[in-house]
Amino acid sequence: MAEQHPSHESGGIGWQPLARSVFLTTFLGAVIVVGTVLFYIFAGGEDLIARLIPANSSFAGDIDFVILVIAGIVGFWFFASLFAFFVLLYQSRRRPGHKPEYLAKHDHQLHTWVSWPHWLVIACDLIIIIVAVKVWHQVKQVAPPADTVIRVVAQQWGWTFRHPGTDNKLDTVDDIVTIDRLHVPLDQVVHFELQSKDVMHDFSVPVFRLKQDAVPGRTIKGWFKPVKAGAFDIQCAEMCGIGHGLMPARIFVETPEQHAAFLEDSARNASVPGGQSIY
Amino acid sequence: MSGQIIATGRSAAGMPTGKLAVWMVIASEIPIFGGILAPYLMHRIGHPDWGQMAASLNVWIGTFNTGLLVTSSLFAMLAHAAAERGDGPLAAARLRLAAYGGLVFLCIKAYEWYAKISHDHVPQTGTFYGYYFSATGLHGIHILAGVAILLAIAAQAEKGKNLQRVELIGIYWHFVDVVWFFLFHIFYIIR
Amino acid sequence: MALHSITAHGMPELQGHHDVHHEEHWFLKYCWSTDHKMIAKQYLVTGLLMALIGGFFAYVFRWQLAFPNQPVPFFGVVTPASYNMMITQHGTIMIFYVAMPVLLAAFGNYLIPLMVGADDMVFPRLNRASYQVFLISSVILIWSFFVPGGGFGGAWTAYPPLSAGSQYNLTPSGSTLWVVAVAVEFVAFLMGGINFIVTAMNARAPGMKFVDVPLAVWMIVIASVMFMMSVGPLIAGSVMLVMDQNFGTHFFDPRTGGDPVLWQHLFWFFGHPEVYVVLLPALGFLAEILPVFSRKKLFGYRTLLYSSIGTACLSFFVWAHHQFISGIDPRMANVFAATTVLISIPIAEIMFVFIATLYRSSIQFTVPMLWALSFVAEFLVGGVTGIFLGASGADIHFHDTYFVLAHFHYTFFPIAIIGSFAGLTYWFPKMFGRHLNEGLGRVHFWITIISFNFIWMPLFFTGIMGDHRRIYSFANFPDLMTPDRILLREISSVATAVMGIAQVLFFANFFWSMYKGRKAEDNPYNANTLEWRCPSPPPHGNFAVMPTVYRSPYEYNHPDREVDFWPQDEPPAGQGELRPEGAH
Amino acid sequence: MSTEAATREERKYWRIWAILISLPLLSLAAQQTGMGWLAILVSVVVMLTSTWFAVTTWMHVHLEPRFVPYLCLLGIAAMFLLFFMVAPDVMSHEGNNWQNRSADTPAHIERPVDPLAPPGAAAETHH
Amino acid sequence: MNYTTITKFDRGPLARLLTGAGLAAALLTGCHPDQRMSASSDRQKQLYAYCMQCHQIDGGGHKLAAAPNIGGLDSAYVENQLNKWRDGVRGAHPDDAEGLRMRPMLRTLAGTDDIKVVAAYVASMSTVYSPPSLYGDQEKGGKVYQASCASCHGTEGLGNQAMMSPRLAGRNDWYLVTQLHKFRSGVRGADPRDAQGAMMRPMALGLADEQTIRDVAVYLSQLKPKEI
Repeated sequence: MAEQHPSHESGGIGWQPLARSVFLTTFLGAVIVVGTVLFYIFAGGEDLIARLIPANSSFAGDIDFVILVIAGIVGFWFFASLFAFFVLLYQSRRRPGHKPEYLAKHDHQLHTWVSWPHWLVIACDLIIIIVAVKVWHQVKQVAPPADTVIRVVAQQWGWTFRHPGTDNKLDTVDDIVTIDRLHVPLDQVVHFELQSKDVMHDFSVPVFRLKQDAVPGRTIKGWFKPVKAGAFDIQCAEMCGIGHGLMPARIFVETPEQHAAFLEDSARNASVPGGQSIY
Repeated sequence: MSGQIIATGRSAAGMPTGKLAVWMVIASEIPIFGGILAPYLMHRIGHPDWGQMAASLNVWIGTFNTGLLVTSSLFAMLAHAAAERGDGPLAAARLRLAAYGGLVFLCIKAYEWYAKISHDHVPQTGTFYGYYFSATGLHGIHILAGVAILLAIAAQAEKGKNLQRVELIGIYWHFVDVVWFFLFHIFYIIR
Repeated sequence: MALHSITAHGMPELQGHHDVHHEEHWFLKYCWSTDHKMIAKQYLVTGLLMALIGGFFAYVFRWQLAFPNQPVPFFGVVTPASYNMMITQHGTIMIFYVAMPVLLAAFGNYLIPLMVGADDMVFPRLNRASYQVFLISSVILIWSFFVPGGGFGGAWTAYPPLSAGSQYNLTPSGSTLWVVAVAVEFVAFLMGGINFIVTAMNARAPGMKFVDVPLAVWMIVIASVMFMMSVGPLIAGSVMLVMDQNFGTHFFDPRTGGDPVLWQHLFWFFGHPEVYVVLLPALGFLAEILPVFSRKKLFGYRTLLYSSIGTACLSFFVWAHHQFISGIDPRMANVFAATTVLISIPIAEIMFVFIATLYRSSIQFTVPMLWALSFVAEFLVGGVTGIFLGASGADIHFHDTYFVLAHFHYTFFPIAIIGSFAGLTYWFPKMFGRHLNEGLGRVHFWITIISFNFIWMPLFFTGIMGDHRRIYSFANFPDLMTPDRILLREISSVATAVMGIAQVLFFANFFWSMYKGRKAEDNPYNANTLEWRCPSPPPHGNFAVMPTVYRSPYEYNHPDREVDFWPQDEPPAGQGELRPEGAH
Repeated sequence: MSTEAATREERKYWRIWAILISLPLLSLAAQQTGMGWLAILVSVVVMLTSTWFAVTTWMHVHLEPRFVPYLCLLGIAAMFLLFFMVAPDVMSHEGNNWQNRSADTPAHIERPVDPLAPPGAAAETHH
Repeated sequence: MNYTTITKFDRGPLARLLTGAGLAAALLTGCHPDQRMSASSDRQKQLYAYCMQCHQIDGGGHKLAAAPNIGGLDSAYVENQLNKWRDGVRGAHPDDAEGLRMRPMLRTLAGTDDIKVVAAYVASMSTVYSPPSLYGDQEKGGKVYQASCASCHGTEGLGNQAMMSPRLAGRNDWYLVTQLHKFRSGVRGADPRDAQGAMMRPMALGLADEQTIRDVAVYLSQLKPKEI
């Protein structure tokens, strides 16, 4: 059974030719992947994510950019290692006459194989951290000055929205309170105060890339600036009991005229909030 | 059927298996007690108004209890010294003294709880009491378990069997004592 | 030490303390046994049964998501309450009652004594007690489904006030029984964990240095230490939660000063180390299987060991990436984003080691090797998509969507299902003395892997497109009822059913081969580790003569040996230093 | 172990016992002085010293192999990590963009009134 | 001993049988069942399954879930109320916590015919009586009820189908108290589209004080109609 493998010199192991070929193919594959991703990012590929789900708020584009940067870096490493994995599987399959090598300890080439991907992974991680923290700071920690402020109160299985009304100030007589229907003006910075009456809920508008948990007992502030008119879904993104999947709400981004019309006719029959049909 | 397991006799890590296991138990108990004390400290620092509730604790009983538990630990230590000399019955007697010390500690603790409950200072009417009762309750359960093991090992030590276990229960008992140091200071002293 | 002569094919002839095997009453033999192998099989069978229940729940709610409000075959109408209960119990069962028992306890109990050359666990009775406590905990969990109000439905993370207030979750006794079941399960694994650590450290065969311990044992020990260090706060937290639920205390009640965010921290402080607790044993099995079927020394024993210890330590610093947008201070999120992205480095290191082991080797595509290789491929997808969620910026969009589900199923599925299938198919000959059917194993492998990818690849995209998790039916959300989303969900649901049915092949193969399979020799794969040095299935005392270890377990194709494997306990023929008795 | 060495050993334990008895009395005294900061300072010092005495002289941790104290310190380190990473959310009542309204509810929680009790009947609370 | 035997494809009898079964099963699941249950009693039970978690299987209600015992209400009234929930006429007020919990449940019913089926099933259940959970003087409550409420709700509290007034006999007392409070505060019945609500609000406001409300509620919750 112990036939001698022809290329197995007793001394150095045949690294060079094999390593070079595998290294070349991996590098080539990686270049192709990174090239396509960069092409998408800079040649108008900005809406790669937007093609799956529209980006209708001011910071949606930035969050999509973070996702694309991570996709590019992580995609490179994923395809590189998967490619190397399948090449090695094919190349080292069990063939008569092919004898596996025995790697002695502390082989110099062995360390180069591991160390250069090691440092590259750390470098990529740093890039990802910087990009992610920058966007996080911009979206969650600081907010541009508010054009209007609304109060969103989540409760078991419904959303209550308190619009400031014509005087644009909250907690005044002319506030408009609606259930499950939020009306916001287009292209204006909207600050929201998020509260919950009973359990954990989550105010999430996927098309705005907006998501913030409503913690009972806390008031959490956030902001968004819609850039596209229309009606979009509001989903609850934190388990809140039986009605968690049954409490959708709609956000209506209205042009100034539509918003004025909404304010005016809500003021007219402001006596009772009056819910709309849920179908 | 089980006979003498060869594996139990081995000490490849350089210490007898029983002692290694007791230290593992202690290492796993630290996060549990930490898991109650850390949230308590956060709330205690965040809510200065818990001070008056803390004031209702009787410091004198707490100090006496600490002294009692230290004395009980001393007897566990003396039992270990006796066991090392191979003197089974003396070790058993001292272990029983340590166990009775633990029981007296529990009775005093029960009296203290009864006083609290009768004044309606209960977890339902104040979260400070919630943490106080949970921490001292968890500690009380560990004392009860310790007392039971002390008496079991004392029974065996009297017949001269398994004398090395006297040291093991000693280590656990001292750990329970150390945890009481922390509880005593955090609940009774720091107001 | 009993003198043993070398028989024809290099196996030491078995002499020594073979105690006569008297036939016991089946109850003593199967249910009350302190033999680590029997306890391992008990854990295994309980784990597989719970996997059936968890899998059935997955099929039912997956069907409801694809075909809303239509009766599900074999179940009937899925109401919002039963949907919530099923997703909650699916999560709880799959992590605490399938992954932990099968990976940590079943293989831990079976392999650690055999691989370190001991005859049993250091504390056999404690070992038996740990299984019984685990059994009680799983009985309590199953019982909680049938109490009035039904099983707990507030997600396996049980965030208060939903989990604390029965007026919110409407399962008054179900939620308390759930918390009690999980807490009792933690006690069982604390007892089991101490047994694993002490046995692996103290009961090693003479001559077995720390670097000669097989990595499967190392990984289970590191996992047990990590579990021990991280479960404490959650035990305290579950005591507080039970008091909140039943005795009217206000630990987490926001109306009277309590803080729901405190529970989230206590839960996830345990939650994240927990996923590494189940990951490491699966990596340990890979470190055993890959070298055997590629006949090549593991690429870097110390690299793998130090990077898994590194992962274990780093895993304590990352937990709040589950809570980026759930009420913690946004400034804290930056700290946890950094540590989370950095923890990908040691895991990438481990994946490099596995891939590099295949370099210039002679790979043999047996069923265990197929499972091990598919673990590497699938786990790469899981690990890679984790970075999206670790980076706080991207997590704003991805939190609690199906992208998160797809990510952690691409990590949990390789860990719990592929990892345990790899371990089971590899050690089946040793456990039951017979071979599994190879052809059936391959068919089962290909159907499971292909259907798994068809379940979760589509859900990556529905996740990006805004599908949130735990939503009972997407019919209520107009934006989510576009034809492409509906098609993706239907593909995923049908693939779930296909995978569920494919498991019939495994169970048939498993139980049929147990009695009818081809007889297995002691060392069918010519592996080096000690468990292949005793007869299969090993008798009560495991080794006829207690082995002494001379070398590391991965000496395959050593240049100066003609046979391509070198068992650990084979004394070196003359040259090479003889290790004195009891060296450690 | 000769009896003379044994009694010397036991006398050592009695001495440790004396120290461990007096330390809590010290912290009790510090607490009775009414100065809060002094009580905290003394109790921290007393906690650490008494733990040091109990662990080294009674539990003989220094005789064990090195990994035993390291494992216990690992547990303590995990608890410090838990405390310092969770405190910004639980201890402080407001932060960047959030404010914990429920934190300023009074510490004493009233018991709910029993609906079946006739109105006006004085709710029998303790003193 | 050569382990190459392992890699050969085992053509054991069991292997062929089971692989065939596995593939067949895979094809079978391709088609998904789309049949609706026949509109009969099991359709009713199937639809009522959505309501069971709160209103319990016998329609007895659940104080913890603030869900009243709906057994015995006549189907016209139930249908009318369910339509109000769905259209937002009832339960769409920010302070109506229980209303906002009930309203989304209408999303599990497909349309008006499902509502009719559920209403018929609820009507077929009998009213489940439970002991009083509030302190209330039943005589005073009876007198006040007969004086001001019996005209619409009937002297035995069985309700009047023509006027769409529900059967109050046996309703949970805590439920009646909360509903009366809601009528008085306008949380319920203030919507312009709610005809019955408009009639009910002045009646609720007519009750003197809190204790009177409790008396009437406890009286009604224990009121057993004479007919068998």
